[in-house]
Amino acid sequence: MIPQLDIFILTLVIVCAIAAISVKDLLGCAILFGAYSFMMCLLWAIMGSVDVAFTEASVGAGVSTVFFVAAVFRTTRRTKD
Amino acid sequence: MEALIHHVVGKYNYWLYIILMMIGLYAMIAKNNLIKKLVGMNIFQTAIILFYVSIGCKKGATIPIIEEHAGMGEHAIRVADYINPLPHVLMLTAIVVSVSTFGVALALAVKIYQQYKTLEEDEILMRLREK
Amino acid sequence: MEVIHSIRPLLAVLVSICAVPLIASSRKENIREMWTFAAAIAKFLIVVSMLPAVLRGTQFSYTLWEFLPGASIEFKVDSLGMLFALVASSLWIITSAYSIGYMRGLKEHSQSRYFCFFALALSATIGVAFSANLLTLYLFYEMLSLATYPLVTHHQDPEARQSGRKYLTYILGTSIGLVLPAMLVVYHLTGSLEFSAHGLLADTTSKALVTLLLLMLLFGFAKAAIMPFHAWLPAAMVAPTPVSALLHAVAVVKVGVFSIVRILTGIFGVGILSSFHLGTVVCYIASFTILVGSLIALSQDELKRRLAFSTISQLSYIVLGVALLSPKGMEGGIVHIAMHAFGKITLFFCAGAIFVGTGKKYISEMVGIGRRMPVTMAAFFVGALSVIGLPPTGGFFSKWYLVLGTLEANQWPMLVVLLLSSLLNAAYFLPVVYKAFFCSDEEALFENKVQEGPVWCVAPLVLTAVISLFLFFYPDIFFRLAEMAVGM
Amino acid sequence: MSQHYPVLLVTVPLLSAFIISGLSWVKKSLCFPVALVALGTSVFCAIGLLFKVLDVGVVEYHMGGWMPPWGIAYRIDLLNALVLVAVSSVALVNLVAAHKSVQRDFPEKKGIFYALYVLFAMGLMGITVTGDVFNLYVLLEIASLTAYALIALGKPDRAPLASLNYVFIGTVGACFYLLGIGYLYIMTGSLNMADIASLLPPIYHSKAVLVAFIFCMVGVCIKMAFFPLHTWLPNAYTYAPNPASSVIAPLMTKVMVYVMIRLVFSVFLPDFSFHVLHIGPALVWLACLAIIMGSLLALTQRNLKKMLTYIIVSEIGYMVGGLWLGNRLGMSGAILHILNDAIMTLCLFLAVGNIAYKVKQVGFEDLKGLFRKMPVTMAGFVAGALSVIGVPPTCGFFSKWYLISGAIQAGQYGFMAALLFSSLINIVLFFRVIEIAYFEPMNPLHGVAPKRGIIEEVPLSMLIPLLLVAVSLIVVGIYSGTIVNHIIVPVLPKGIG
Amino acid sequence: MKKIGFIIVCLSGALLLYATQDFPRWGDPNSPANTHVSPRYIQKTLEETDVPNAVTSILADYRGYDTMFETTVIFAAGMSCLILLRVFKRKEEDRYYRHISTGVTLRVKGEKTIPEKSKEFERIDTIWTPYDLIIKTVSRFLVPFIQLFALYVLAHGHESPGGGFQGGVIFGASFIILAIAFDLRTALRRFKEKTDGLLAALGVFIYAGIGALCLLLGGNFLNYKELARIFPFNKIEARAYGILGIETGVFIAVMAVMVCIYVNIVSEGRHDEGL
Repeated sequence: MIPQLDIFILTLVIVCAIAAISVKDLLGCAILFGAYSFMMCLLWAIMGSVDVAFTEASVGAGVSTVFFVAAVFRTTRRTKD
Repeated sequence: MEALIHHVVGKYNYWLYIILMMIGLYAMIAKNNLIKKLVGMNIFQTAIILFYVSIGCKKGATIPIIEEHAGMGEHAIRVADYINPLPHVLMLTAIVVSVSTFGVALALAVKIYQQYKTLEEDEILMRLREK
Repeated sequence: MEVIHSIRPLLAVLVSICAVPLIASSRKENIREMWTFAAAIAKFLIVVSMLPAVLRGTQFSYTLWEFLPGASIEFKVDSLGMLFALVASSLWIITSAYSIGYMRGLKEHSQSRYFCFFALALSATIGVAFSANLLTLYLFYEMLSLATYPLVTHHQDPEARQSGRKYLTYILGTSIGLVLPAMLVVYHLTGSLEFSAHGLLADTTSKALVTLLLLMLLFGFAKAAIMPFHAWLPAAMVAPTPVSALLHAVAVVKVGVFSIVRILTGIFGVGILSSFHLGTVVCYIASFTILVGSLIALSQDELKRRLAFSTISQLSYIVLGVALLSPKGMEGGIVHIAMHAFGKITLFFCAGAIFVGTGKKYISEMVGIGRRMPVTMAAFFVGALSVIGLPPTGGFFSKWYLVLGTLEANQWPMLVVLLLSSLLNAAYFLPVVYKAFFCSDEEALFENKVQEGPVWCVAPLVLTAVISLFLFFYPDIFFRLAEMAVGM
Repeated sequence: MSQHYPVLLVTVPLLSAFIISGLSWVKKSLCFPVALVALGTSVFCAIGLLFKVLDVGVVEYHMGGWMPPWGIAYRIDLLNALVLVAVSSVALVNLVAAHKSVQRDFPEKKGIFYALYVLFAMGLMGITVTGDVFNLYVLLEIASLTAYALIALGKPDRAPLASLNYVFIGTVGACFYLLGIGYLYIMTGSLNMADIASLLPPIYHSKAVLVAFIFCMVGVCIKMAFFPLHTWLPNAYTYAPNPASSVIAPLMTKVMVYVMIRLVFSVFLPDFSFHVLHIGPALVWLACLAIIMGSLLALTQRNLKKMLTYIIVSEIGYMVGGLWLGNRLGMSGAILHILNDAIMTLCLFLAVGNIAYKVKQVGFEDLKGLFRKMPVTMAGFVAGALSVIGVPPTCGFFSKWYLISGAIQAGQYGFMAALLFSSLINIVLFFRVIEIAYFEPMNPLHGVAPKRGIIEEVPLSMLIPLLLVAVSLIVVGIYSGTIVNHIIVPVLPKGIG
Repeated sequence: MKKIGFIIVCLSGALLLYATQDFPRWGDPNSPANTHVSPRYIQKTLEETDVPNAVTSILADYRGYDTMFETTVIFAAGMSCLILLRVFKRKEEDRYYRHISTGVTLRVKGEKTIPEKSKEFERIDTIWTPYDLIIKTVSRFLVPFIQLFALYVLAHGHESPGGGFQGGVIFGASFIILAIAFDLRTALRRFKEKTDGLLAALGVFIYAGIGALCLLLGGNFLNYKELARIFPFNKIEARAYGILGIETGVFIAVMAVMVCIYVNIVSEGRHDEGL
């Protein structure tokens, strides 16, 4: 694996995480959270754990984002922090 | 100094999982919005998964799918060629657990919203105090 | 001495527990009281059936359950326990008769509950009397405290609530806060809780530890109402009079004293107490209680409260007697358990009879009551004599032995205390009797026609009064038991 | 067949949970009997297992026929067997008692309710029986997840919030545990308890092992609501529906205490826990704090159920303190108290459930005159109360006996004082309740016999379990000597004073 | 709160960093984790289970017991969402219909309805009314392929990444796409709630059932070797086929549960209107 790429993605993951918990809109939070999961999935693919990456791609980036959006749709986008 | 560099290079993604985990923990403690807490919780869990996955890594090894033609018998199969599969299995389970918790927690959040029409913890507590 | 393994002690304890469901389930009053009497008499007979053997120096023992080596649920009938059991079980019969008269006379509510818990309390008392080790004693002690709570709070009114609260706080608080740790420390030190003839802690060297344990146990058994843990007793006088009579003149308080006697003889033992001069400490604590109790009693106008304070001081006689550590004194103290029981219960019965007959509670209202209820007041006079310790009543002997004990242990201060308190007793009892009989017509509150209380009330108190007199002439059996108890 | 008891114990409820949830779409009335049969089977297996272990010693079971450490293995000694019996029978008894109120409160959801209930019990039994640290984590998550759902079914205004807080804190706890075993895995490369225990001693002084220990313990402490981390418990248990709370409250925390004991005994050996790092006294002092604070907080409550939850917090202090006294007596007391406290808590919560079935609310002012209204229930309640206070011959007295003797032997008089203090506070707590139920409304017609026919008790299916438990309080108390000598003392590890 | 949180976070972070010093270097092939237990899996998976993908063989065989409970966790989550959100007795609220040819929207009060399968009216949601031909058509075309891919992932779990779990999620996602592109009612008409619940139970039941079957055949729980007694293949293949069987169970359960959770959250358990 290429350490540069590795580090690049690690930074992206952290950026996404911080963004996801600091954005002031829950729908945006949902999307950023999906992005975070996807970056994480890439990271794991790089580390060679393909099954985990596959699962994360289908679950973390896929279904749980959908659940998230559905919940936001049923509740509210508003958040104070 | 040399040792430090060596140390950093050797351990950096252990450190990064720690940073991620702390981000998640901080969100769970300090955030006021229930859904945000939930996101923090998920980040926390994924950080742990990252930790486990990094345990399993081996330099210069490939994914743990054994080629058929490598032939039977342990002489043909060199362990160092394949990444340690056990942590992956554990983490499949952990991912499933996290998504299950996520689903249940979202359901609870929806119920709470039905009751209080808000997801901000302090506002909810204020409502409760009024009652 | 030989030991007979027999189930009889267990039966003596269980018989009244078994009566509880029958009492609770029986619809008709008469059937209910029939069961009470059956249980009481059965208990008395079982106890008596063991008497001859005990007098012969035999011991009955029965191990119900051993849950730790040295700490088991075990019964042992020795002379001391026999004496106490004899008193309690015989008085239960009389008191049942009395309570029938009293409860029906006042049309009290929920009498079934009353009789059930009465029976429970009695089996707990017998259990304490027959317990062979500290654990068993503690078990039945707690059982007694809880069983008497509904009796004390029988009226279920705010006053009963207050005094019930006080009762539990004092009794349970001390037993859990002081006795339990002390018991565990003893178990940790000696690996056993059996009462042994010359004391479990006999070979303990640390005086500080022994003193601490002694004080914890002495005050821990707050049923003995040693000051400053006495306040529950006057408070508990809100209970119906038969309860006060049996539980606060006989069962509860005597259980407390009995426990203290047990630990002084069985856990610490005469040897270590005298070698560390701890007997004297206990003596001073007791004599303080004696004097202060009597003085407070002087100032009480409500008859039952006066009796309560007199009880407090009388109980400490027993502690004092045993703490003198001289054979005569211990004998006197132990016998005093019986003598005081008969005398004091007579007095309580009288107070109750007066309340039923006239509704009067206060001494100032009883001027000339002798004209109305001569029999009752005569019995009252006898009881008073017995408690003061004047012939011809049984009380005389116990006090006489106590005095001899002080001389034997040449504890002059204690002698002074005894005589002083006797004077005080006379001072707070005799005026009542005097005013009841000899007063001029104009200050008499009752017209001159005899009208006693219900016969169910009067008969028992006459009986107990007669017994107190009788004990003056035939006190032998109790003294035999006491001698054996001291001798062992 | 008997060699399959360990797995049947877990899988029979598991399979029947799926059958129940299927039946809930087809024929609801069958759900309850199936659940009954399933839990009955596991009680049977648990008791059979207990006797087998008493007979032949440690029983092992290898899932899929793979030898540990490659496969997952069950390892049952007397400790698990004892806790298993407690867990399964508590779950069964409470199931019977819950039937009526589930019927009344969730008529169309009862099928799924029973499925979750059985899954919860299954998860706890699995935690108790397993010998693999990761398997323990998965089962822990099953138990917690079902518990979240069951709790959230309570009063709609409070329960979901309480449950969500429980989700957050509980997940953190489980994750800490997961992290801890991750550290163990990176240092030893194994997940099987016995294997880890055999690999650890050479690296006892490694920092990673220390941190692993810390994280496992913190995670378990969060899950068992040990004092500073107890904040989720009172609300969650108070607002849970009674049929659920009366199984969660007795079992969840106790099983977590078991996990702590198991980790100390079988993973990080006592050698490490007590001799390499000397945290015993510190934890005992924390336990004292837990006991005292729990009692004091309970004093401030005006709601019966909430008061009981705080009492649970202080009871947890008993067990943790007893364990960390580090001598045989204290540990025996702690293990015995797992059993006793499960029974006592069950008794009290069943009584509360019965009261709530008739009176709806369990605030103090709602309890007036209950002794006249439902005497049998209150009798059961008093029995439980006496056991918590620690009056002989109820079982509470005997575990307290062992704990205090342990404290004396270890010279930890602070712990002894805390125990006595909490007993005294318990007297106040319970007799306050009893007074209200006994004196109010003050009987205005004093001196007149009470009218008949004001007694209205709950149905027998709720009454009989309560009485059963109340009696078992005494029976267990009487036999506690036997239990300690024959079951608990043999499992205490060697080298403990 | 923020401060306390920050302090706690810093403390535990420092603790973790402190511990990393004793870790073996990242990716070190000789770390205990890589040398103690796992080598056996890599070396023996082919000859013992005939499954080249070590992850799958561990997941479903060596540590299959964990996976059973993992599936149970999913199942429990589905049931929890169901019991938490589902409202069975619905109060009739107004419904909205669109006249297809003109696009006029009308509101029908109370419980009066227009039959679902009427030609000129279609029911629409109150809040969210997707009416986009492209999306509908594309998703209608896409769904079969997604499902096919899901089945492929399931079947090839032995040789390639993936397996029952991932396949199930994808298969469930296909229904979710349907529900989003059209509306909830259309999806639920294709996939009834009762079927859903039964499938969820069935899936996990298959898993545990196979385990119990091995038990009945005399082996230990989940010991697929025993299947060779009743099925026509040798012990090694028996493991492979056993793995396939339980993967199928996982597939069904996960698929059903995903749909269940989504449907209940998006419609607050009323099952009529959704995203």
